[in-house]
Amino acid sequence: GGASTSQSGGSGASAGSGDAGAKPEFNAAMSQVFNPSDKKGGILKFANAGDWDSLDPADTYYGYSWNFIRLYGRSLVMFKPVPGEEGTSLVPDLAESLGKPSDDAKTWTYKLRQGVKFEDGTAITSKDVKYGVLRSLDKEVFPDGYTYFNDTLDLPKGYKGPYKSKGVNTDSAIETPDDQTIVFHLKQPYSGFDYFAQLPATIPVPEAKDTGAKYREHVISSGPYMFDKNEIGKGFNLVRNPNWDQATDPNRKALPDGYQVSTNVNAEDIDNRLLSGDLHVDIAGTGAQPATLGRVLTDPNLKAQTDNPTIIRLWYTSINGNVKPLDNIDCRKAVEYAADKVAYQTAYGGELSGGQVATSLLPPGIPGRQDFNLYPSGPDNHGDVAKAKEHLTACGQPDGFETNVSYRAERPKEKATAEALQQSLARVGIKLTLKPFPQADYFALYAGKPGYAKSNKLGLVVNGWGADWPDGYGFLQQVVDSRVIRETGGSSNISVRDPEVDKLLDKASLETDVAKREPIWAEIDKKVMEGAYILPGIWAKSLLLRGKGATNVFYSTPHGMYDYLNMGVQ
Amino acid sequence: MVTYIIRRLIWGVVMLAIVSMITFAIFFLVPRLAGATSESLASRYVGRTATAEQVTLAAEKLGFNDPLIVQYGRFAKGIVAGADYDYGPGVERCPAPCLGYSFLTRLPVWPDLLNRIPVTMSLAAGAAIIWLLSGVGTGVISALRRGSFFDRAAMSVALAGVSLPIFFTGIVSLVLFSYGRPLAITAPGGSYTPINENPAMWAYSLILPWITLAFLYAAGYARLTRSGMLETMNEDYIRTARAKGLPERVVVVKHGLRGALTPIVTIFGLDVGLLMGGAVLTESTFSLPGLGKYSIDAIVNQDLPKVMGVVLVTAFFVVLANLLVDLLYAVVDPRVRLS
Amino acid sequence: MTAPLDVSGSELEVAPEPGPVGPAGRAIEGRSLGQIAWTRLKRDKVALTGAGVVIFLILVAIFAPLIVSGFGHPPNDFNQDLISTETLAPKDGTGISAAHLFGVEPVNGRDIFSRVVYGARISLLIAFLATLLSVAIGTALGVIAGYFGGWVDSLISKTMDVFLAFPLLVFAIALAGIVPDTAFGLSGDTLRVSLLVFIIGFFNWPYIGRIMRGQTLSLREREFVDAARSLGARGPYIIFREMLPNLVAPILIYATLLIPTNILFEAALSFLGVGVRPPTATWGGMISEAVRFYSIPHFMFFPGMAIFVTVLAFNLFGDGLRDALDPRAR
Amino acid sequence: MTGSARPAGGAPVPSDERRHGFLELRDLRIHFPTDDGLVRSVDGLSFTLERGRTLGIVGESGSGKSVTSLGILGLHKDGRARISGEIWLDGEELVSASAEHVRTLRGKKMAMIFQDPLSAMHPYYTVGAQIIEAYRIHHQVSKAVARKHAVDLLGRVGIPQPDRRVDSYPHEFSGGMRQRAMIAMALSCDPELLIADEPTTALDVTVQAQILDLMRDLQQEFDSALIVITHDLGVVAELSDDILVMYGGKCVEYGTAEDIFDRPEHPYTWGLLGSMPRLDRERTERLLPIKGSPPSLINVPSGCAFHPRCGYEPRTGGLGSTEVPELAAADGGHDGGHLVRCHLPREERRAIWENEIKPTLESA
Amino acid sequence: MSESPEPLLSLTDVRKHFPITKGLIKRQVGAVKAVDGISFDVRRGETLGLVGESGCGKTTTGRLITRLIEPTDGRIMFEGRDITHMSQGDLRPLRRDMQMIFQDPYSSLNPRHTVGAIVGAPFRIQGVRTEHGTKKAVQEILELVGLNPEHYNRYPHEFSGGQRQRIGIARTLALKPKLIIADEPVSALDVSIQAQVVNLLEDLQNELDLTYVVIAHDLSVVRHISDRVAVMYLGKIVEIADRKDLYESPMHPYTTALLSAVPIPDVRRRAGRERIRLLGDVPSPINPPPACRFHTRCWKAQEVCRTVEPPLAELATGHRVACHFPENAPAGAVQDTSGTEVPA
Ligand SMILES: Nc1ncnc2c1ncn2[C@@H]1O[C@H](COP(=O)(O)OP(=O)(O)OP(=O)(O)O)[C@@H](O)[C@H]1O
Ligand SMILES: Nc1ncnc2c1ncn2[C@@H]1O[C@H](COP(=O)(O)OP(=O)(O)OP(=O)(O)O)[C@@H](O)[C@H]1O
Ligand SMILES: [Mg+2]
Ligand SMILES: [Mg+2]
Repeated sequence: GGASTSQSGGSGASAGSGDAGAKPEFNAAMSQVFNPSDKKGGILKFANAGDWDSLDPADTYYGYSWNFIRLYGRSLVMFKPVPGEEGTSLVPDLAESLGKPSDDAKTWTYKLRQGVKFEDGTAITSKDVKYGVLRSLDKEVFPDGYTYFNDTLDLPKGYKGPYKSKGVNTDSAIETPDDQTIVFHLKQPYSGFDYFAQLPATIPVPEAKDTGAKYREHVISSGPYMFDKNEIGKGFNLVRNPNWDQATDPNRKALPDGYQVSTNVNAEDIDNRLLSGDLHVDIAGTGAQPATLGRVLTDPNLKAQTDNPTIIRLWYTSINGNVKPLDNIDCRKAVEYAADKVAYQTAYGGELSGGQVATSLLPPGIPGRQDFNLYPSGPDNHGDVAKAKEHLTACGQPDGFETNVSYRAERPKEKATAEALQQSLARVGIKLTLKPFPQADYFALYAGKPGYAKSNKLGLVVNGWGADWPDGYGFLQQVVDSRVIRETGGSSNISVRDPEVDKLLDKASLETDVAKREPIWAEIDKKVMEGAYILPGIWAKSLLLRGKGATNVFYSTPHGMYDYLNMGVQ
Repeated sequence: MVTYIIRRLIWGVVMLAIVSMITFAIFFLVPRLAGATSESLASRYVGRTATAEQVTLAAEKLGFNDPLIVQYGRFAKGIVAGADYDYGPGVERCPAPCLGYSFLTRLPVWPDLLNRIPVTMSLAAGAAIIWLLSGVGTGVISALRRGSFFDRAAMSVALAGVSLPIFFTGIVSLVLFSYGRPLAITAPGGSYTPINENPAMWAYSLILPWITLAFLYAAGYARLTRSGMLETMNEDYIRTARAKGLPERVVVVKHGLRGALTPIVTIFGLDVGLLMGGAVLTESTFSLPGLGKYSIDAIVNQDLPKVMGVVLVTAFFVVLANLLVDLLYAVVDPRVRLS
Repeated sequence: MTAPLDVSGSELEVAPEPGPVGPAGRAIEGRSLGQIAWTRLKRDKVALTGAGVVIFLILVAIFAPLIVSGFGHPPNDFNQDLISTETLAPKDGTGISAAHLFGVEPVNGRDIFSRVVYGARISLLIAFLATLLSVAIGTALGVIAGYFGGWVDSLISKTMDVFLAFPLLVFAIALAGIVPDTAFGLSGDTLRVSLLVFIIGFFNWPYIGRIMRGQTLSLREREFVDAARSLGARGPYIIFREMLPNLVAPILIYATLLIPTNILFEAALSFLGVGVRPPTATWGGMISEAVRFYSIPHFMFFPGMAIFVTVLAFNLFGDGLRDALDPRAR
Repeated sequence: MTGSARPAGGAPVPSDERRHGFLELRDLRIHFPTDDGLVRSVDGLSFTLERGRTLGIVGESGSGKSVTSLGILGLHKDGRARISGEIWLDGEELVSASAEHVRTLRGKKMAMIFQDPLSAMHPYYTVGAQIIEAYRIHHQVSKAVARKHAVDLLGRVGIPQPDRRVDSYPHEFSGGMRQRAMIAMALSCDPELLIADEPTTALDVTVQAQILDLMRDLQQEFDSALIVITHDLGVVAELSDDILVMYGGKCVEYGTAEDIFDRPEHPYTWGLLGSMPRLDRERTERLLPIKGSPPSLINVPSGCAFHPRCGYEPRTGGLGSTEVPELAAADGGHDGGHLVRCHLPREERRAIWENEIKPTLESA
Repeated sequence: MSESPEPLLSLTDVRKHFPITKGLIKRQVGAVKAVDGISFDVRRGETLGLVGESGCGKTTTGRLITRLIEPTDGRIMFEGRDITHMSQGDLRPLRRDMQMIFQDPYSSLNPRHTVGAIVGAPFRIQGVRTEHGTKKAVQEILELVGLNPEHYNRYPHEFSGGQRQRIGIARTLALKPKLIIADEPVSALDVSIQAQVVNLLEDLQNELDLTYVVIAHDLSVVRHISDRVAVMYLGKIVEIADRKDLYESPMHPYTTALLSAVPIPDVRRRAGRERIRLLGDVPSPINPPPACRFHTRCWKAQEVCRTVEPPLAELATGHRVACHFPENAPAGAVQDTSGTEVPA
């Protein structure tokens, strides 16, 4: 249950109980706002060890980007910027209220707020929102992003987005009866459409200013901040958008005068600068580097500067039934039992920075989830060697067998995981050979390509998955639906080929009743675990470093990191 | 002279063409030999949830269905004649030399490279000045005081210098002088500031990479200069200079160093040329957004146009450095005739 | 244009000194240049130390399994009981003890000593083989270019130019990254080692090729080649019997100095993650992992020192060898 | 032109204050410690040379000729060489003088012409620049003045169009012109002592003749003391007043040119004369070579360094291989200026020359 | 010296032009006319001396005769066989009869081979089997040239210059050649050693019935060793005659100048000698002066010398000269090529 009721980000009421929130302690920003403040001014300094996929709302698919984009773009709705469970609820942003569904939930209507303007002062209309959604459909120009709208909107046949299908009437999908109203028509009923409406694709884009693939270089702001200088690969600055009006925006405080974002910064250094107060936020939000752990966890003062949330993400290993002898369920079960979960956990960063040992697919935080453990791995979680041997015998491989384990070469944690599996499975005679593949091709060419995986005997595939938003369908569909597996490669689901699971998924998506729908997620979870198609590793946690000098810091559950919307400078 | 330069330039262009062909072939053929189809290749460059239809589209758009020759031809044509680029709302002309568009971001590669070159150039130039001065200086003094304590000490350090992997020295220096130090003598990388923005910050952000890189090279140059000086100081013309009654300082600097410097200048030119293509290890150790880091990123992402671009730029600098060195040689050494 | 290690031909010959032999002078044994060089080398304590370390390292590499089994910690075995599951660091900071001489790695507690010892195998094996490959290709092509001249020379020289214009490391990374896991009938470490040997050796040959070409050109001008030709000797005789013996010294020097370069190259590739596949231990790979744990310095220190000492020893020995074979450089 | 060359014995010089010659070497020893042992390149050399006279030094390769000349110029000072003895130049002792002082004398008071002018000139500077440099070190003059001086000098040594050639690089000159330029450089400060180390060895005969003429003329013009080092007796005969024959780092015979050519007394000198085919004599059927090869300067043969090659060694009664002979006055020298280092009795030497050697040289 | 009917070696108008190339396609822009039309015979058993200044083409001539380089033009006959363009394969057997001694005793011996290997190389290369094995044969030859046969296993660097030259000579003798081309065999040696080698060459000639072509620039050595002497200037022979004729009554001004330039080791005569001093150096063989190549340095040169090339004419028995105004010529022997002869 959500603990903090006093801190409702939306209303702007805060600052009162400042004392409790300002005291730095471990997990101080988990369920309440840490260091609340309404002080305006200052520059917030963000750093990113990597680089953005894209700043364009149509093209970006990184979690931190969806978190950050709200500073310069307003989608129709958004997650409520408050700590705790309440943060997973949706609130209107550009729209006046949440979506109004038709009875059959196939038509969704939103009314825009009055007086919202782009950075150049022109008023934002429903056409701009429609245009933003339509252009995001062009997967040639914006290959990276999600396809929720492509898949669900009732588009004219062969529609390829506003660039290629110029002048095509798209009213069958989106109607804009007036400048303030926008109506979405779906092919099938979908009760969770508000989740779609919070996607960056509903951020308005003025057609006249659209430069397609180059729009990312200067996104026209609809939020409180706009781009000043943007050097791709190095970083950018945001300054106040003079045409943003606080009156139109109940969610944002817009405290700092600007943002300074550096990209491609040395990850080790980000940690050091966060701790020293030279930097406010590690934008990637994935937590402390291993080198920092020792330092932070052994020093109570530094530990007080950290938060340790569980994230809706599962690190797991696919057990590929296409590869002999893993086609035999007992061999798969032997793997489930033999794996040393503690080693798995350590490989990912240990108890705090890695995660908690997972016993099934669904991470805590997904509605409907149930806790169960089909393959207890011994008293210390180091694996149950005896049970594993039993199953090996049942499988007809009493002395074990040989197979390969693949992982992404660029990811040290996955490498450590593969090594850990190699060690722990060796105890029961299962000999693993490590097969690293380049990250870029991991799913497209190797592990995600069934033919390749089979002929190269990739018995185990180190893998991971996080939901786009906290919801069973969003979490499970891509990883357990056997129909997403493509012979040409590229699928995330590598091992789960169970018709019953597919049936359950279909059943759930037709079920409009939430109360009936949610138990199905747990049922699927059980089915997959019974089939031993997946070896769950850990439910991810991260050890977030709270930058010194930042105000209004709290952990945002839907984003899995600190909320970037309302931070300020002390 | 002019014909010489023209001839060299023609050869340089031929060389770039060969380099680009080989690069293209490696990146094109190896995955295909490993069994990739144009679709599976395209699926690298679309999101993970892309549908089969989108993958086919991407393969078509990226031209993966064409044969090798056609794809290379398109690339080469872009360099020579520029290319048209569909950025969505319209078509834009990417003027020659158009190094193509990133498979991943669909943005032209050339501006990216232009962005990165100053970084690499700053790194290379600064380090080069440091190592040239310190390396040659040390080498000269060592040669003159052969066998002295200074000589032994300097040569031991130099030997250590050439024996240490640069990524190791780089990390150690970062840990010692930067990470979390209150008096960090440098920004630890990633915080590169262009010189025209803030020269002080520029130098501050580069000082550690400079020194680390320069240390490696200075060590080599000190050894090289020392042996070169020992050799030239044995030349007959040094004896002549002494016989004229020149003070030792003049003999050493004007006659000895001048003679020993020629091969050093040659190597220097080539080293800087190669560095201009990106000091891969240094840039990745210090997270400098230069060409070297760019090339690594491009390779990791299998972004062929980016790889081609950075390889060509590197080869271009090497070819250019070669030419300059040869011209310089003719200037430095009057005996050399360019033909 | 000079390659990093330039050894020009004439330097390697004994300068025409007044012969030490008078008709009635002391009788001197028939000493070959090699023997003379050996006498010189024997006096060079520093080079001998280098040679000693080199031999020691080679022995360590060969007998790695024996050495490691003595301590009972195979290089890939986890010792997670020594690791804190919170900080991932060894519980007592380093894990250094009588059982773990160099301590243990964070995360999985593998014995650093064993891994460093095993790393020597990969490092030396790849460096040696790659050097062999470079020297073989470089010598063959360099000698052919220098001896035959004309268009053969042009072709080979231009090829070397092209090779030298390639950003080596970039190529190495690219190739090592995209070559599939099983190829050419090889797989696993054998394939990776062969691949690395090929990449390092193949991209390095132009340096030695240039030197060999220069040496051959200058040897070709020497009158003893004319003498052989005037006796009716054919190409192969001249190349193999007359020229090659004179190229042995530069080849030897260059090879010894190329080995440390290749060790560094291999370390760099492993550091960048395109070396031999884990969990096989390599020094570069260990450093690359240690970077993430820079706050646990012993993890980086031992493999770093291993590279340093190895490369230094080879350099010392190489320098000494050059001095011994090339009296003028002293 | 004062007095003739004064002989000076290898014996310790009397301590009384006597006038030194313009150039006087006393018991000069230059040794090099090397890995293989101590090289006694010059081992007790003494001679005197006055202004206006020419001394020719002949000897085999490695007999210490060049080391001697470099020693006089003080060019061994900062090297590994061990130098002892005395070098007096115009009343100053140079061995004990500071290196800096000797440097100021170099180029101005004493200058040197080297054997191989191509390698002895810096390849990167023009001939003019190298002469100008030499001049301006010792004279505080402007560049223009020095340049004019250089052009004059080049003209003087017979280089055509000196005002243009002054800007040429050494490699643009032919061998003869290079040697002329080298001479011009040496003469740039009117040195009083000029040492020419094999000035013509690298040149063709016709060019050699030109250079020899030039040197003779210049010496007369400048009235300097000249040392010509060569292994060619013909060249020595063309230029020298006195001749010093070196063998194994020591002077084995010293005398006027006439002494050496007409009345040589040392078996080595005889050997030299006998092994040389001569155009001015009838062709002999056979040359009379010296057997064996030059001695190692590390293991100098005991006793007389020449004894292993000497055909008359048996006649010394074993003395040759055990005792180093003294440099003593020869039989027929003018005012005792002819010195020989040989164990053979004077009369016997004379007899051998007259009866055995001379006839064979002039036979046929 | 009796003239045998057929000369051992005969060169007719032999030329060697080394091309000078330029540009991308190696366009020939000129040529070094190193040897530019020379003709002479070498008779069995005689020694022909070849003198001339540096760069005049002596070495090139030697290398042409031994076919180390391919002639551009002309004809070379050896023992009556035309070897001008013979393939290296066909030449191989002939090479036994024709050997070369090289100038530089340091570079002509492979430093990595033992004396035994060097002197034994001819046997190996030519595939000759000797009665008592190669080693025995080599040791015999070593003895012949005055070296200690026990030095068989030593390396060249252990020998002095003179000894090295003996090794080089031993190598040429291994296959008992008929003709030996000696390119400056003694010029790298000390005077005292020169005599040893010269004597050795003479002794060997007597013992083994050898024919020599001796190339040298030292006129006195050439006089000592040769029966006939050819004087070269800029790729051409300007005078060829018996030794005595050439040295006592040289006809070409260049020969005269050469002879008078030799320094004489005679103190008394140095004042009284009349000398002829040539000015300047030998011109470049790339652009040799037209017509008579010596006219630029000749004190007797007339207009005709610049326009008409004088033929190498036999002005006295066995004495051929290429000059319009020869000295010491028997009266009437001068061919009047110009009609404006001015007495010397
Ligand atoms: N710096 C040195 N170190 C060691 N030995 C030396 C050095 N300089 C000269 N020598 C030796 O001293 C001896 C005399 O050399 P020097 O050059 O004087 O001979 P030279 O008479 O001039 O001979 P040449 O006629 O060949 O010029 C030689 O044996 C030489 O090797
Ligand atoms: N391979 C070659 N390529 C081009 N030019 C050459 C070549 N060999 C010789 N020459 C030129 O031919 C001319 C004659 O050379 P050659 O070596 O025959 O002269 P030489 O009379 O032997 O001179 P020296 O007395 O210096 O040995 C010289 O100008 C030389 O530079
Ligand atoms: Mg000398
Ligand atoms: Mg020659």
